[in-house]
Amino acid sequence: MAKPPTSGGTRPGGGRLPLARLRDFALVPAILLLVVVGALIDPVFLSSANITNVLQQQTELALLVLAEAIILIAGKFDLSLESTIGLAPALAVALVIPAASNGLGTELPAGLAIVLCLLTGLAIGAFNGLLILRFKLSAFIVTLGMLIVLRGLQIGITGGQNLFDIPPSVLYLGSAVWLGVPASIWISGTLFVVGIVALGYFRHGRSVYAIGGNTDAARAAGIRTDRVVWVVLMIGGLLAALAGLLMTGRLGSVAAAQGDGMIFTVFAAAVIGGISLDGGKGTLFGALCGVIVLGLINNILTLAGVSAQWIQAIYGAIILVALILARLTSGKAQD
Amino acid sequence: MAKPPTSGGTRPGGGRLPLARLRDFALVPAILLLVVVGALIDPVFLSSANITNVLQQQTELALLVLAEAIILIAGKFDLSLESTIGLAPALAVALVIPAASNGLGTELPAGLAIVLCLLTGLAIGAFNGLLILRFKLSAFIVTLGMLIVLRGLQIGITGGQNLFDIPPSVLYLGSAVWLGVPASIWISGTLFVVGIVALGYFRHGRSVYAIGGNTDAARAAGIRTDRVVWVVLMIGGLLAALAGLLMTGRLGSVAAAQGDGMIFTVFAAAVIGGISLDGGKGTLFGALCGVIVLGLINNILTLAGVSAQWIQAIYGAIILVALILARLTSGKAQD
Amino acid sequence: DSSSGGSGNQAGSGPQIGIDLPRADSDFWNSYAKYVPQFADEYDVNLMSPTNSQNDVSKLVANVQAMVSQGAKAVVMAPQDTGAIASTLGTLESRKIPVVSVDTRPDKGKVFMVVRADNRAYGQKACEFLGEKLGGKGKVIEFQGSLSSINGRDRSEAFAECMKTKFPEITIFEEPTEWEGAKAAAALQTRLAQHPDIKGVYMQAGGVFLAPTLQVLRSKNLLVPPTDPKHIFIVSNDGIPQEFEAIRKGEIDATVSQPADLYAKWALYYAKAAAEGKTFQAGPTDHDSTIIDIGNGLEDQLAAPLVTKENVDDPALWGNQIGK
Amino acid sequence: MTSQEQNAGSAAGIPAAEARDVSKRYGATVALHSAGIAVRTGETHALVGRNGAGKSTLVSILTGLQRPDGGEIRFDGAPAPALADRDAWRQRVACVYQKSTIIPTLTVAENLFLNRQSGRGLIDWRGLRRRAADLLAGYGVDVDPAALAGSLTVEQRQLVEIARALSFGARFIILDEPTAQLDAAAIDRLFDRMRELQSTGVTFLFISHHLQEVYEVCQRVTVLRDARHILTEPVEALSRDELVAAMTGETGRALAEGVARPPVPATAPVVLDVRGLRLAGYYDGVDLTVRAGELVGLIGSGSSGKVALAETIAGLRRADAGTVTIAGSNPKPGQVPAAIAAGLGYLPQDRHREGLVPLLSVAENATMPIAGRLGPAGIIAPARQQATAERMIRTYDIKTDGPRQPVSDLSGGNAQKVVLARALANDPKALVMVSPTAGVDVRSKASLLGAVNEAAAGGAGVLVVSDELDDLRSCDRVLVMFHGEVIRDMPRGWTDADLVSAVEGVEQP
Ligand SMILES: Nc1ncnc2c1ncn2[C@@H]1O[C@H](COP(=O)(O)OP(=O)(O)OP(=O)(O)O)[C@@H](O)[C@H]1O
Ligand SMILES: Nc1ncnc2c1ncn2[C@@H]1O[C@H](COP(=O)(O)OP(=O)(O)OP(=O)(O)O)[C@@H](O)[C@H]1O
Ligand SMILES: [Mg+2]
Ligand SMILES: [Mg+2]
Repeated sequence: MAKPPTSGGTRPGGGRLPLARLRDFALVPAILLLVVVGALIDPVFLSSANITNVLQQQTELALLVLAEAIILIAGKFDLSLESTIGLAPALAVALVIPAASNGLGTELPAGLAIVLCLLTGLAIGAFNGLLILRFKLSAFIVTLGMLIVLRGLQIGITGGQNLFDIPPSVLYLGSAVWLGVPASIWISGTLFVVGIVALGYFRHGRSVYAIGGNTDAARAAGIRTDRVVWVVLMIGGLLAALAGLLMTGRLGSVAAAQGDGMIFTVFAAAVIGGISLDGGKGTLFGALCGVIVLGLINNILTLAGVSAQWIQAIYGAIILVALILARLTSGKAQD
Repeated sequence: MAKPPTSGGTRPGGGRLPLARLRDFALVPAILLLVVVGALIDPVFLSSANITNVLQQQTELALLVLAEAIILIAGKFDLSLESTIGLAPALAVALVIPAASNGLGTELPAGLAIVLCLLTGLAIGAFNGLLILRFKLSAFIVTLGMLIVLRGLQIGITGGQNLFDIPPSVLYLGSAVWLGVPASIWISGTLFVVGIVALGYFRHGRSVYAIGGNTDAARAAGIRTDRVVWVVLMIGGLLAALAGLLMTGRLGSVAAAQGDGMIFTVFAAAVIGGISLDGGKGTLFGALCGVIVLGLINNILTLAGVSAQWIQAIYGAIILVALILARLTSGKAQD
Repeated sequence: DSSSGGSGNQAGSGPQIGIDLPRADSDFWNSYAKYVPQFADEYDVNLMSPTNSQNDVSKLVANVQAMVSQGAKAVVMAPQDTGAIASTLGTLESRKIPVVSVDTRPDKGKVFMVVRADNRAYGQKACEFLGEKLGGKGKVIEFQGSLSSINGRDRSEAFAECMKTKFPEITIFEEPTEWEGAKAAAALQTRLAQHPDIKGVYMQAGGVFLAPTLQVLRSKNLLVPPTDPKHIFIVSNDGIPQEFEAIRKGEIDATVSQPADLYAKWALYYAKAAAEGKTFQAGPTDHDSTIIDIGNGLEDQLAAPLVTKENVDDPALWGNQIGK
Repeated sequence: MTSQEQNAGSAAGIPAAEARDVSKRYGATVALHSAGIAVRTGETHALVGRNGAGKSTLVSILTGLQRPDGGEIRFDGAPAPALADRDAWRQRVACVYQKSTIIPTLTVAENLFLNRQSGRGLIDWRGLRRRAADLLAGYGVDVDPAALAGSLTVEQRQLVEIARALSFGARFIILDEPTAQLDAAAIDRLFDRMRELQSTGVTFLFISHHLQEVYEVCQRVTVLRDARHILTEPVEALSRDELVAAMTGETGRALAEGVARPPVPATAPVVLDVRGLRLAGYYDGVDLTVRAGELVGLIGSGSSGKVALAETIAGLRRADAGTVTIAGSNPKPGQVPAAIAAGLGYLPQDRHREGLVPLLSVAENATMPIAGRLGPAGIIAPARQQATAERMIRTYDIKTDGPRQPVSDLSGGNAQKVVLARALANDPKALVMVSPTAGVDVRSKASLLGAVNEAAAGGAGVLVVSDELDDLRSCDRVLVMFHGEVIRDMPRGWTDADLVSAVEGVEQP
């Protein structure tokens, strides 16, 4: 052999893993720094109430990022998540509430609402999968179209109204508190743990990385690539619907614009967290860190009372810098 | 020879070019169909006033699509165009109007406003290029960040207010009528012709295709790939700024949300028009057809009096179907 | 000339009237949309099918251009972006097509009549109510709309001005929300952690902020009757049925009812009158309001009552009529 | 520089191209360490070395794509032009790179005249196509100038690249592994073309892992090892073994010489049975059997359909008619997992495209088909995966930091061993391998073929699909495919000439 295979020159001979692992923890110092800054700006920052708030406010974003991260790792794309988070609960609620409350008049049993919501998400993911896998369309294009269609459907179904008359079952998950911590935090946290374990230690989870890394190789190695990607897209829709449930419960209504514009933040969080848009790269733990970083920045800007006029520019600039740092520190600085 | 060059099996050996040409005209039947449908729905559709309106309403979108199409052909991505179309005129106007009218207080000569606006667009493109080419960041990521930052900057500069007190020079281009046709139609039309000729018949234009098709090969052929891509990104910013000028002139003010959400439509039009997101493929004529198709659909839905409640869903569904058809007819049905 | 074949539900005879709805994603505007055909019937207006500009001024311009092509003799619109409509108003004026603007007052360009309640009055009324309830001191959080909305800005400015002059000891936290409930909920949570002694909430749009606010307060066990010292006083804005319901339950204390029914009613009335060539003068009207001259036209300033527990069941309120 | 000056230079014995003391580092990797080469005018010079020896790096420096960290490049005795002056470089040196520099979305004509479609002003497309047709005709290349380059075959693309390279007037041409993707007939045509050009005074630098090609077309050879220049000699002064020793730094015979193997008993069970298989456009009516312990070769030209056949057996394609029986069972057609479950091991054609997931570790790549067996309920127990992978690394002598190293860091030969380990991971009863040694240096080739022989000795039935005669030497018999049909079944003892003419479809007397 020409020379020891230490190409890249950044990693010491044997210790391949520690560094790869380290990269997963790349955002931890940033999070610590933000915590210190937050504490300096306002002592309230460290109060358990505030920390709980920050986490709870990020739960829906976290679930969307979880969904998008898995989809990106599989080498695909889903822009329509931001519409699913609104349409899935809207449709479910409209199916169970009376027409007088802007329902569709079907008045199905209220207990079914949660199931209907999750099924809607699943169905959207399945439909995306159908177009992407059977018709071999680009995921970007399909989900861009779906983003517009699904939002339009929500407006059509609800007549553009916010839905207020939400059955308690639908509100429960987003508003309950378990052991002193909001249920939504438990749920998102658990799902992230499940995701991390599944993608790290299960055959099917690893196959998601293989598919994103090289679909042809994965297929030749006996992975049912289409089936796995399809399942991933359906899980994505399911998670977005669950996020919609949590948001509905937290805000007490389904806004007609629920989730509108969120997809940009979802991508920002995923990329800051080290997920590659080329597929096959990044970890869910990193993605979670990305979500937390954005949540902390938001909270600190609010606590610091940054002027409303400049808050968006400052927030954007911080995101841009974070994106650049994430790209530069994640090894190869290549497109 | 191992095999005659008929891989793919769809095209006859020699007549390659005619078919490639035909593909450019793929949308022409769709446009004709829409015209017939429009005329049947309402005779007003064919009135010159209505046709002029449709075209004028699409001029700004057309310029953004022109910019995005060139950037996509070069194998890059620019999401920030939708913010440039607002920020560039806002900044230029704020620099020339008095502080009392929400200006920045610099009160530069009003005659400079157009130049300032175009320079802003150019500078944004150059900055994107710096990050993408010098720092080797992904274009998607950079321009996603810039999308947020530039919108934030506009809100910061204007305090979120619409700017009303627009100098007449800025209003001129978007509102003037030359030879009975709005100036903006002349301008966009001319720029498309310039673009089509430049990309079709000039060496530098062809190098954009070469770069998008295979950057390494283009570099090996002596094309200064970085420089060309940089210029393309700057032209993109410039065109977006010009679109901002036209929109400002047409609407008589710079809205704080000018261009917000437009990027989805821009991509839809470009892709429907046959531009590939993978780079190196598609023509500006096709992109223009995509813009016209969307404009006609919009106009027909309005004239047909489709219910406000469902118009967005219907519009979205039509776009989705158009995207799918565009993908299926554009030869390879592959991602 | 209704023979031009314009589509739509021409209920009545006479000149065609075009109407554009500003958005389909807010309860207030949807209520307005429901009243439009009802009053069109009542006044026998030859109404074209309403278009919707989805809060996008360039769509509004396109819609108006289409209406004019289809033969509209008067146009009712609600330009949410009051500057960007100037050139369109100029075109319409040159074609002698009168315009009735609902809810907003265009900055430039000729209008026949503005039908609008006074948004500054909303902020003022909210401020006075809260100031009084809080006894002139304490902390108040205000959910502003979007900085780019004129109505939002009017409310914010009037609220701030009134607080500064009348209740200088009240601290206000102004939260920009882009009209998003999620942003309001996040801000409320954060502020309550930072300042547990917040005693008042002013939300500029009940349709968007009501449910999230109640949800946050409920989770913090702060939804208590006004007699409880922990009670937080809430003033809302819009007058949708859900707000009335919350007032009855004692969850919020007041709202300013923005008269969606009157907006639709008088907009159509003035549009028809304009198309028929009638004119109006500044001065008091026969329906409890005043017409003022605003330079580029007239404005009928409709009454916007403050609704509290005392008058929440008044059947005249639009929020009590809808859905019945 | 005019050609007269060039000729004057060569007359004085000055090399056509020369690299002196060239060094190049990529991060911590030294790709070239004070290496040099001198190519005499008019000769065909071979450059050989193991994977990663630095050959392609030297090429990119000789063609002005990379700036060396140290050292200098001279053409005909004069210093090389500035890096930015691409046209000047292209007049001195033309290159067909290891990676294709054809732009698939543009026409052949435009590819030929890329970045010089016109002087100034508008491009005359019709004239361009005519010029392209003339150019192609001048080099005897039968390709439609108006065709999209993406629709060409590998060989056609390469010819277009050569024609383009020559059209700049350069008299020095570099070919970096041009034969790696060509079948035997195409290689012969390429060599004919090279000899023709050489007779007109063109100088070649030729890179290949096929040493017999070096002896076939080259006059002198330079060996690189570990980024250093080892030797430059006339080819006839160097035996094959000496050449291999120079490349590997080890002495001793390194080549698999078609190891003698005991004959497979007729009673051995059939592990792979293909009956009447048909796939429209690729092959028709194919029957073949492989017995346990048997090593069967399958050869054919580029359009023979042999790779499609292998892919069908592996479940990557679905046949229109016919059956595939693996170790007695009929897996569901078109399903790779079913084939694997039935006991098939498969080594795909192109390790970069279908073989490896570059970002994943050696362990994960190698254990991919057996991931289900590494723990209960679909769990992958990391310790078991590591242990399995370490055993594979030992068995197949894979040079790596450890099971956790990403395969993208491995050299070509070692990466190929990972793919082989993967194919053998489930102890297959039948093993199908496509081009198992493509682009792998001699040393790695020998150990790869050794591993295949061992698998056969262990009782697996092996089907080796390859154009490389070296891969087929130890086979018990070799099947020849021609235009989608198996036309010959040649037992051991064939001669190279027999086999090559069979592949060409020439009837044997
Ligand atoms: N772009 C690059 N970045 C970093 N290292 C590189 C790069 N290209 C080559 N190398 C390093 O340079 C060394 C020489 O690579 P090179 O491609 O020249 O080998 P080669 O002799 O052409 O091998 P092969 O026979 O496989 O083509 C390799 O070991 C590799 O580590
Ligand atoms: N960009 C790169 N960064 C780091 N190492 C590289 C890079 N490119 C190539 N290498 C290394 O260079 C060596 C050989 O590179 P190369 O890509 O030429 O091999 P290969 O393509 O696998 O082999 P072959 O082309 O002969 O089939 C390997 O060790 C490979 O890991
Ligand atoms: Mg190589
Ligand atoms: Mg090489």
